[in-house]
Amino acid sequence: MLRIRRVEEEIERRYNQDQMKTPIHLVIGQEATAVGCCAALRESDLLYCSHRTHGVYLAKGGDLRAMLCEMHCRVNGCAGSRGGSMHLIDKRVGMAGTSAIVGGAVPIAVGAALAAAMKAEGRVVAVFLGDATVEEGVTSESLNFAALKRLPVIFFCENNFYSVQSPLSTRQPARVIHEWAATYGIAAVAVDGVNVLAVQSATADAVERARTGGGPTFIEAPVYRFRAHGGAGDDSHTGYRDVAEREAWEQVCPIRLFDEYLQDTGILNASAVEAMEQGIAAEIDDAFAFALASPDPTEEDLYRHVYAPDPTR
Amino acid sequence: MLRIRRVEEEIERRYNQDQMKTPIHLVIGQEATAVGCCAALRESDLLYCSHRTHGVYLAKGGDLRAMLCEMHCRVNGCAGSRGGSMHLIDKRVGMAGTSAIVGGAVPIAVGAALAAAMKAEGRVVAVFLGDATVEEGVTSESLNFAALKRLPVIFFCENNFYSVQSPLSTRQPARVIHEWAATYGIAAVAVDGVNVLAVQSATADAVERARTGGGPTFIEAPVYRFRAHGGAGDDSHTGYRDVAEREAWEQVCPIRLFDEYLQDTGILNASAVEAMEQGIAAEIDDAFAFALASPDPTEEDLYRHVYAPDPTR
Amino acid sequence: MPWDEGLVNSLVYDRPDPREGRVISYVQAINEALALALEHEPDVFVLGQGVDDPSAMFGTTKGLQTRFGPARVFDTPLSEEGMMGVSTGAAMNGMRPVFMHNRPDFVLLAFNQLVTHAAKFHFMDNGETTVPMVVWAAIGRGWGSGAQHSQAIQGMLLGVPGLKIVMPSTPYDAKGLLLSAILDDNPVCVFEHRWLMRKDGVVPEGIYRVPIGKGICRREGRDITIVGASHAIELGLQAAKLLADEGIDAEVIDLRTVKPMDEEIVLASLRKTGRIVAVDTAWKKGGVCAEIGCLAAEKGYASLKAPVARVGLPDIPTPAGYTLEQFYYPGADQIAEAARRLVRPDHVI
Amino acid sequence: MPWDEGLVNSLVYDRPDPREGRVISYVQAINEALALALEHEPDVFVLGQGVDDPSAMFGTTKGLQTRFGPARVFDTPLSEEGMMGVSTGAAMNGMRPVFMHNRPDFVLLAFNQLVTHAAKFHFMDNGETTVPMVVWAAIGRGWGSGAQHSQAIQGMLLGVPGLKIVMPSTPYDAKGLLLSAILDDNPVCVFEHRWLMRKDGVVPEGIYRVPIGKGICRREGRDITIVGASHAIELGLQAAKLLADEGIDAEVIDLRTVKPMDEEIVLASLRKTGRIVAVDTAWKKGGVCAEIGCLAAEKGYASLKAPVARVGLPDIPTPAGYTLEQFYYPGADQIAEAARRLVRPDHVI
Ligand SMILES: Cc1ncc(C[n+]2csc(CCOP(=O)(O)OP(=O)(O)O)c2C)c(N)n1
Ligand SMILES: Cc1ncc(C[n+]2csc(CCOP(=O)(O)OP(=O)(O)O)c2C)c(N)n1
Ligand SMILES: [Mg+2]
Ligand SMILES: [Mg+2]
Repeated sequence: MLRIRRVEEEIERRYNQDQMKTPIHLVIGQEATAVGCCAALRESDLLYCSHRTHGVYLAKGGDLRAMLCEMHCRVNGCAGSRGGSMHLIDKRVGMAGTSAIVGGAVPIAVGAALAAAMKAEGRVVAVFLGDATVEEGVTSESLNFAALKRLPVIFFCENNFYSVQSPLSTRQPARVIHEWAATYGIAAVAVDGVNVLAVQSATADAVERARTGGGPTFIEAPVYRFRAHGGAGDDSHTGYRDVAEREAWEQVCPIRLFDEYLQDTGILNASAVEAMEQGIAAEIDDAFAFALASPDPTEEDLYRHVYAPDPTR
Repeated sequence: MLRIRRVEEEIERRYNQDQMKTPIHLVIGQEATAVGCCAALRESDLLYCSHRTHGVYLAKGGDLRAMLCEMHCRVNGCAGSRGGSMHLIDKRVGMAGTSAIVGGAVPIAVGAALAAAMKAEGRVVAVFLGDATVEEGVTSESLNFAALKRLPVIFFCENNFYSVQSPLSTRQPARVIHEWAATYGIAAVAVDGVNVLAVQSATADAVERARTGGGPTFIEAPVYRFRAHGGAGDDSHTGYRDVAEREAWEQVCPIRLFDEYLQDTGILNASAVEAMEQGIAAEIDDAFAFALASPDPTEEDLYRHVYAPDPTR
Repeated sequence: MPWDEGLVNSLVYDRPDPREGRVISYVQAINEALALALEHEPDVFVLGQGVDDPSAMFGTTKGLQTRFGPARVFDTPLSEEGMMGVSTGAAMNGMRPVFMHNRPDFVLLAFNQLVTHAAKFHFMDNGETTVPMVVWAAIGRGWGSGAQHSQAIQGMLLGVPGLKIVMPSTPYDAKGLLLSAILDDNPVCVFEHRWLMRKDGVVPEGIYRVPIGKGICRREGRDITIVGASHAIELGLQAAKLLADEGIDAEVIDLRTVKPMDEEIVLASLRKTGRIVAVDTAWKKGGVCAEIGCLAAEKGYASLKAPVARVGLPDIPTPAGYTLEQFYYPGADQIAEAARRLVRPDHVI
Repeated sequence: MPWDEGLVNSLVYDRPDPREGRVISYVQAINEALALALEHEPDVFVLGQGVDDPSAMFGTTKGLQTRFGPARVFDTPLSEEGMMGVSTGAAMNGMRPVFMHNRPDFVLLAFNQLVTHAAKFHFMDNGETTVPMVVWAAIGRGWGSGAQHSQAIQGMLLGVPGLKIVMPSTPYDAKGLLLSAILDDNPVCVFEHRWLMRKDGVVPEGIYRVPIGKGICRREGRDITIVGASHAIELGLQAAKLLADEGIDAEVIDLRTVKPMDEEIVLASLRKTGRIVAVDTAWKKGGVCAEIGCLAAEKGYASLKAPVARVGLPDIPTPAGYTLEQFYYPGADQIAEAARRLVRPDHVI
């Protein structure tokens, strides 16, 4: 979590220097969901998500250098500068795909789970979706099919109460999202999204269920993004949400909570944290330097991979 | 109900003469839903539906001659031979629109309800949908928006357990459809779909709710179609459903049940029924004769109404 | 028999010569391609509404579930967008789904997944992902189903990078192109035509592939080129016969695939004839006709001896009624008339 | 300021002459059209994701909710297909919805409602229903959002009977065409372009309408016709300037509406110049470029002195990265080069 936070803070700090010509959607404040979930997955399990990619990419084990190269539009970016920040992938570690279309990744993840089931790979697929993603009809269709076929998929819903600058109340009637999911005959639970251990444990239950043929799980985790929907900095001052609301959530920062827990229980001490911070800082420096020194794509790169070649040739 | 049954029986009897060059989707066995629902609506209330149009069209007060003209591809058909059997409309009586696309009419009905609310017309909108229609994501989206805005719309779900020849079990996990609808914060009820009075009363409750600003209602009514999904005759022999299943449902034929009730309670007697039958038969004869004597469209008709004219000209 | 089935059965096609090989119907050819793919490629699976029901997707999927089991041949919920996404996700993870639709209209519900996901992932993923999937649908004509059940959508998809679009016109091609589509590592739309389904043809047994992206000359001619695909080619060949009686020698080019389009075969024919009629089963505005016509003027200008002509649907939604349909759909006559006007500009009807 | 906003702000446009009238920006022109429609037409309402949020759909909806209330200007759930259906249903029942989208890509989720419902009901209902609605979306360019957020979809919709498609290129047109679209009794797609939004122009106050279906000559010229709409016309005018320096006199025809297309203005220009370059903000295969090119060869053949040329996007998904975008998007140079080749075929670069 700390690593994700520090990486994003550095991205944010540098963003207005205009060297990362890519949209960004920071997860600052929402690190526990990504980390808790991925902690319960194996490397061979697959993860899909939407536009808000940074957290899950790193939590799933994605390569930081490749990520920053992508964000700097370099040819050695994790998607060759063709995907951008909304499309961070690292197949090696099961960071399997993302879609910039809200809801787009949801049925795709179900399809990946279908493939895993057909191939009997014992693989579990998780997909991150936001509260607004629930409004897309395709999410219903995906839940229905996953439940019907009892597929090994985990729908991880980060409910941060907003879609861009639109509050839940302008988009959904008052109701409980995971109770809706439960009517598809899916195991559905709520979990405290700022408590990384709770997230890890809820996900582990879901993974166990999926791996043993028990079918899909829907996990709803209330969280809060401390920054604007997109771009650097907070935008609460524009008036769509209360600054006080954000400040209240900042009191339950997932990283501070976990830090306190670890230090209280003696698992970690201040100097260990300091060492961590130094390690992370060094890694971040290296990765930015690497990205900035990396080559731009050329015109020839543009023409590559429009079609996959004929496998028989 | 009797009139709908007799009209469809005559359509069925004549269908293979190939004078009605239009697909048909009979409602034989499902008359109580259309009739019970429409009995609770005013003429100025609107009704939308999908491909299975005959029952609601007639129950809402649609013109039989215009219907049969449409089915015979005549220019004076209710849609000028441009809509066909899946697109029976009669705006005069609030038979407002249908879609041959499953789920297509659902958000349109919600939009009609939005218009009614905006214009404060005190109008209620009902939309018929099948069990399979629930699987289309747009149905979820429609429920969500209708609930959010508390629109005066009634989702009337005829659950006949099949989509064409596909049973529910290959399409949905085991669950209760109206319980799913309830999680949108919508009043949701089940009603015996072969009991016309029960349907009428459930709809009346929903109409009352809608008209008094109480928002949408979802009504689920189990029913059974005695005939094939499309075309004339039954197709149970092809093996996708049990003949015994159909026969069991035929025991609860909505028309016979209501007939028995009316005669038992002395509201109707045999000779009154006989008079009804005669009146209906005469009307049907007249309407078929009218349709067969009606003119075909001409080539000029084809070019009409591609665009609505500029209203300022 | 329902009237629309009867109509399809009553269509008259050239009888193939059984001495040239085994004769089967178009529907059987598709069925055979699916069965062979399922048999030889463990990653292939077939899904779609009613693929396992008694009517078996016009008969094309008949017997497949019994033979290959419900895990590999299965019915789906009524969730076109969702199932397109499921197919895409499965294709991205080692499977080869064949997702079948009764009507192209239903594919419109899934354009977001098809156009913005399936077609783009290989590029967006820098080549790391392939999306080997087939989206199959049957274009209707003369079935009275009207505007919402009779659309042909190849024109809408022609501009979508990353997609391939296949439109067979013979039983031989229906099998060979479908096999190529299934074995291709890209998303391929296969658009069939309802009116070709009872056509018989000589079809070899076993696996063979008709290459995607290559057209074929169906009839050589000197005076004019008729070019298109699918049922429009059937009509084009009928038109060529009519024209032959009048001394006009038409060449008929079957594109087989409209994307990627075999530009060279069109231009080569145009060099020979100097005149071109673009034909399509869809609307003539935009789409395949426009692309062919533009191609002729762009890369074949030097050969053009007359205006290009196009024969497709007028800019009108499909009417439901039988009589209106007769005015709506062009037939061989309209193609012949278009050709006549180009070859004999002074000709008056 | 984020880099992409900065990019849009840094674009340089001709400065309008304030002596010719009131100068406002393109975004303000749209905002004014919406406000006037809401003020004068009680049936108009505006909906879309975030139309009431601080960024206000690129500023186009700024202040509208405050002024006209949340019943007439409102945010929607993330349900593009559903809300397209809701708009259609409201339009069929006396309202005039204006449904706004940040990106055309999101309209793809709603093709079933737009193409198979909104565009067809007037015809299917034998004229008894009208569907007066506007579907508005802004085409992106150079915002690093890649293949899934940068599509231009006018070409996909060109063949759809019953639809109209409007693509303004100036602040004056943005207002006048949007008002025409709102007052039209048919579903009208209005596709804006992100890169035009900071352009200033002379825009009259009050309601006026720019007619749908009529193009306009933006620059007279003798040697070649450049024809298209929206931002492609901006580039076309820049190209015409480059060409003028070389003694090539280009005529620039702004279609304003790509459907219905003003064929006569294209053909009249072609009769004068004999040469044509079709330009579009979308892919050049299929779509608007192909339709224009085909039209020239079909109805303008007698005037054609050279091949037709088209300048649009290559058959490749949109890349996300800035460097790749530079190779991907054509600019004025490419249009000028295409024109040069036609006017001076012996010219070598
Ligand atoms: C289909 C679609 N509609 C709209 C958008 C624009 N958009 C991008 S992110 C976003 C917010 C999604 O909210 P949510 O799912 O709650 O995720 P969050 O951003 O809160 O993490 C929206 C509306 C989109 N990308 N795709
Ligand atoms: C989007 C779409 N998919 C598929 C079809 C083909 N189709 C026509 S009716 C039908 C069955 C619908 O079942 P249901 O909603 O339960 O209604 P029922 O026919 O049982 O009354 C299907 C699949 C269609 N018309 N539209
Ligand atoms: Mg959210
Ligand atoms: Mg049903």
